[in-house]
Amino acid sequence: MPLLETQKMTKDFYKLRAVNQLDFHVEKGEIVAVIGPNGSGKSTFFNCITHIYSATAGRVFYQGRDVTGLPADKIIRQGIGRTFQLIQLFLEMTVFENMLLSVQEHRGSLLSRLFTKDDSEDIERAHEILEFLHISHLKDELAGNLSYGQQKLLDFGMVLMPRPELVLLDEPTSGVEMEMRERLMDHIRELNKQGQTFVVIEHNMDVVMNLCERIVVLDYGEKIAEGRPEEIQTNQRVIDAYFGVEE
Amino acid sequence: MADFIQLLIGGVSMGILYGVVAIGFVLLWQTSQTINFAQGEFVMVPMFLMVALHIVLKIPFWPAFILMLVGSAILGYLFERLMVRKLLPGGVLVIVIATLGLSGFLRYGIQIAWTPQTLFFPPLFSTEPIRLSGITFSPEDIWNIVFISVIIVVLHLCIKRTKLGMAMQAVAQGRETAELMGINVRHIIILVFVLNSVLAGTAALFAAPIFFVRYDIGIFLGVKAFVAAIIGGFNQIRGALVGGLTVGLAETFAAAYITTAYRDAFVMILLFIVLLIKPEGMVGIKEEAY
Amino acid sequence: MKRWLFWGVVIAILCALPRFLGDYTLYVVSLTYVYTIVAIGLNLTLGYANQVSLCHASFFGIGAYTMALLLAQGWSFWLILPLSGIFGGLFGAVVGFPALKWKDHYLALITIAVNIITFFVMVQESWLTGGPTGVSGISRPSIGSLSFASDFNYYYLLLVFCILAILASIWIVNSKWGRAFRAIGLNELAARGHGISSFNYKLLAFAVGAFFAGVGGGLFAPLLRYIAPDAFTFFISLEFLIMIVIGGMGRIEGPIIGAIIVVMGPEVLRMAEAAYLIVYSLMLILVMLFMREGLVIVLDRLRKAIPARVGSRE
Amino acid sequence: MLRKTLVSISILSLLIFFSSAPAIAAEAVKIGVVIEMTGAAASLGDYWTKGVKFATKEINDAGGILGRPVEYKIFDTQSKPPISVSAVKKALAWGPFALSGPIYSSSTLANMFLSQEAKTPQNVGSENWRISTKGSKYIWRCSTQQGFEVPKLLNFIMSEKKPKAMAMLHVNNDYGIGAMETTKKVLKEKWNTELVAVMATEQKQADYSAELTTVRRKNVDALFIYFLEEEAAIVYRQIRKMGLKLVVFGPNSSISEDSLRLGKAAAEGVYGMSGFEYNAPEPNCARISKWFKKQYKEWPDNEFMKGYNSIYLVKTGIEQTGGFDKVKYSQKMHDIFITPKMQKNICGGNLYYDDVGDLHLWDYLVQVKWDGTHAKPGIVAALPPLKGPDSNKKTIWYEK
Repeated sequence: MPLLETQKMTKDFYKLRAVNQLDFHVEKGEIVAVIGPNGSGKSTFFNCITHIYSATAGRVFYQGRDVTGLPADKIIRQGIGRTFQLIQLFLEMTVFENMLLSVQEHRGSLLSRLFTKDDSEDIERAHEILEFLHISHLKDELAGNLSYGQQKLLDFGMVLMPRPELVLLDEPTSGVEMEMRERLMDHIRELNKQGQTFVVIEHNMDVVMNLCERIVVLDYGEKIAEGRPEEIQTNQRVIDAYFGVEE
Repeated sequence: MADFIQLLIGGVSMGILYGVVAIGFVLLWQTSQTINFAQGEFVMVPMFLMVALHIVLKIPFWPAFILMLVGSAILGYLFERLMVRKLLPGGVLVIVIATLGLSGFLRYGIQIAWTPQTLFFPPLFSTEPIRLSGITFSPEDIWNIVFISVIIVVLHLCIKRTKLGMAMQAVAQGRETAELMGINVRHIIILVFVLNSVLAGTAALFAAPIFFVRYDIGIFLGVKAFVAAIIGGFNQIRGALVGGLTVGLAETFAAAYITTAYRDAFVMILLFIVLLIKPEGMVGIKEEAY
Repeated sequence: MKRWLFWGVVIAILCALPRFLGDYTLYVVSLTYVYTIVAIGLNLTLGYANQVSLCHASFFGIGAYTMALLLAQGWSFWLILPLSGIFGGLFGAVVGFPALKWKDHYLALITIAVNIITFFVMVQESWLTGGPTGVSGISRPSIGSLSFASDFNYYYLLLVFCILAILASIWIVNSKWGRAFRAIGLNELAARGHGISSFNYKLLAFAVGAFFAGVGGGLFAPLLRYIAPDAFTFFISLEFLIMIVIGGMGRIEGPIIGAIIVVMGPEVLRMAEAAYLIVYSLMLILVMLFMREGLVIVLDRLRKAIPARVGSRE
Repeated sequence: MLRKTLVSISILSLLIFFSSAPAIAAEAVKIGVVIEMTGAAASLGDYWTKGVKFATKEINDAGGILGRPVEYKIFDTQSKPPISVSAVKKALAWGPFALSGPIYSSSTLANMFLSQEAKTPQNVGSENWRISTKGSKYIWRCSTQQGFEVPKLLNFIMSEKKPKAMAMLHVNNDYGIGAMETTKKVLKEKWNTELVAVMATEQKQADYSAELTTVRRKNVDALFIYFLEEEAAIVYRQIRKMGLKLVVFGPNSSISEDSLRLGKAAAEGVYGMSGFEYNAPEPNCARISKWFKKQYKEWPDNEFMKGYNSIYLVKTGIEQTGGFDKVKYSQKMHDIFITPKMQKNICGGNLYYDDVGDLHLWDYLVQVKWDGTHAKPGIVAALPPLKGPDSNKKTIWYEK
């Protein structure tokens, strides 16, 4: 049973079809890359999985359960973590508040959240993650005052906070400097070894080729290829899609 | 049937007044994201201006009317220059509060400086009834509808056809793009504010004989026009007009056929329905999500 | 420690205040407490969760009518007061539903519509609400032999509830709820992306804000001893809005400062006789022009300035 | 420096805030005028205060009340009940002998218990019947309450005009709804008939085609309108514009100067009733109206007379008790028949105050006349009060 599976996922924006009949699956413990030219529907696909957009058609299964149509926050709380292409942070809150916010809804009842304070375990974990990402000295800074790269790291850190089983990362390394990129990749591999599953949208082919075991290529919302990195590198349809047929 | 047409005339003659005031909301919203809660006062002040010029100072009608429009224009200009320009960066709520303050300032200003009493303004057209097979109406109703329609059509054509109108549209589409096109956005915005208050001044002329000239009429007109603008569509001049007519007709027909007691509440229920089914308004265009 | 001392002194002054106030000023201060409670509610809804509500006067009114009508049925004040809050809160949750779909000026308008409709119900359904003449002869509560019937005693009751409301709002703001409210208000997409339910927290923001307003209403009715629909119009909602914007949105002190300015401002300005409303309107404009974050920033500056001076002397 | 400024600012603000505290008791008879200076009823409040002003001047010029001058101070209610409560509190803190106003019934209902507790006479311009049921011994009305006004008016219309179908338009507030309730009751109990249509309308409503179409559809031949001044004038215009031929009648607001000034020719033929008319055959109303006309270049609204009377009532009460005891004043001023002989300047002729402070006086039935430039109330008859010594007198007809 795949960890996440979509069947015939379709999304129309007015008359434009952004995602077309997409069948997709991730097994537990995999690192899968979703690649494709700009506008090929990668981010829209992520947004349909997590119900930020309502899909026009198709179904989503997580751990074998049909989660189609569940509210976005509920899907997230099933154990899926995700980042957005444009970094989404709470800019007028401190880095540390951001970290704690990302985990607070994952445990306890609604009412208990009025009366209980943050778990010491969560606070510790937030410290650890910030430490690892080299931004712990900024923990009391407003998120809006961080540089782009730092915000990107914070975003990544927030996704890790609730220990999601499946992590959807939308361009995790863009705008991150070389050294940190390596660290990030190492960390993803490390987490993967511990059993976490990753789906990554990525433009940087180095990252894709080094990190991922399986690659799915989208073009105009359709899956045009799927396979191991070396298979994809030589796939003619992929090359056409990226560089244009006429060339 | 006679009753129906009678109600139609009543509803339309009110609705078109709401509509013309609502156009001001639309103009300001489009070009500068301003919600002007003092819009009603922009009608009230010219009313008093007209009384002052025409009745108190006994200036003949047309010169008085022109002077009144000039006065309105100055009001609009100062509004943009002294308030909106500084407030815009603060967001919608800041503008809402400040224009509420402005509304109070103008209202109580008129009351203290002049009078809390309601003043008479002579009808522009004859009010003698004309009978036509069971329907009775007065030239006042008909001429009001005709004249305001003409003004709106002219305005619409100006915006769609003239160079200046095109520039206004461009600013409404997006400031940066308009600037890149070589349009002086500042000037266009000032122009729109002046246009808004001149339009309100014109509405004041038609409204004065019907509502009479009272210092607190602005709240009433402002709220009605605001609702009309939302119902019709906040991003379309046409929308404001359709909204105004809808509000006018809904009020009249609900009062005639359902109950008068909830007259104003019906309009609000209508507002709910429109927002539920078509949040962008009846003829509004869906704004891009961003 | 120092902070406790400071607040102790403030509360002591507030407790001693009635001895020095005339009947009228006492009433104005009492009214300020009531409005503070409502403004705190609006501050949670709008200031923190960024959900525009222009119908807080409706919630306020529902609380007040609950109190007035059930008191007339012989119920106990102490039982009705929580009910006032709960009824207000439930209605608030219902009003919150449109907020799931709309925001900003659309939501503002919808809530205005709600306010206008509830006003009409208060006026029209006289079998329930007493119609436009309202309900009079509302009694004040007592505990055992301690009666709050006099303005003097009722002042203390209001003071206690006002302090409770402030403490409650501090609690909520610092709880996970408060953080979630701010999250929803700042960036709904990010909030949903981290599992924060916009459904739950938007409705909660309305319900909690309306709960405060309802409690405020429940305290308002016995203060005035008379209520009528006129006290709950859309313009009263605007006054609440003005309170928190002038005071400072999304700040604990905001609604307190705002209520003081809005309730006492006109009364103090009455010095200027007829012109006082003009001066008041002008003040609104000026604050928006030059102090957009609200008067709370004056307080912030003072806070910064005073310790600095004390420090320099030591 | 900063501290100094802070201290001085706080002292200053304290001073401003507390300067409203009771002043040192002066000789003057203080009257707190709690009135609608702003808001929806501002124009009425304006007339009222002009009446207060004139009465005060007149009394002071004539040597005051028992030798003491009258002093008044205005407290604005903003036409809002909650504000009226604070206004009355503020007025009472000033230490007045009596209060004058407010006009809006909802405001009076909100604040009347304060004057009752403070045992301070309050002379109000409100007409809603509920005020009399609250048991206050410190409320006096300056106009006929609806419970007496409506039956009187209906008496005339039903017996003289004999309408086949009567409809009522009323403003959707305490004023209009109170009258509507009374009308329904009186028609049912006394005339065994019903209104064919009752329609509530909004304040500031400008289009009545819906209501008037219904009126036309139901073949209504007598229309009872219970509106504030401006709306009454707007309805007259629309009735005329729709060419409806029917008997239109209403309370004093519908024929008051403000309605006529705005309604102009359209108001012609409207019947109304008022205890205070500037051209009534009653010398005091005529006298002060002439003064008003000279002063302000127009005829006064009847709120002017009511405001004027609110001060003279205080004078009467004090003179009748011979001192400044408010409790004695209250006892004396109930079940009292005030004649011009007793108080020569008071308006309205013989005034009878019953045991709940309701005013009973001769009301003038008027029909509006149009002389080409002005609409004027033409006095048709004087109707005797329903209670008091004059209640058994006959209607006096001036024209028929």
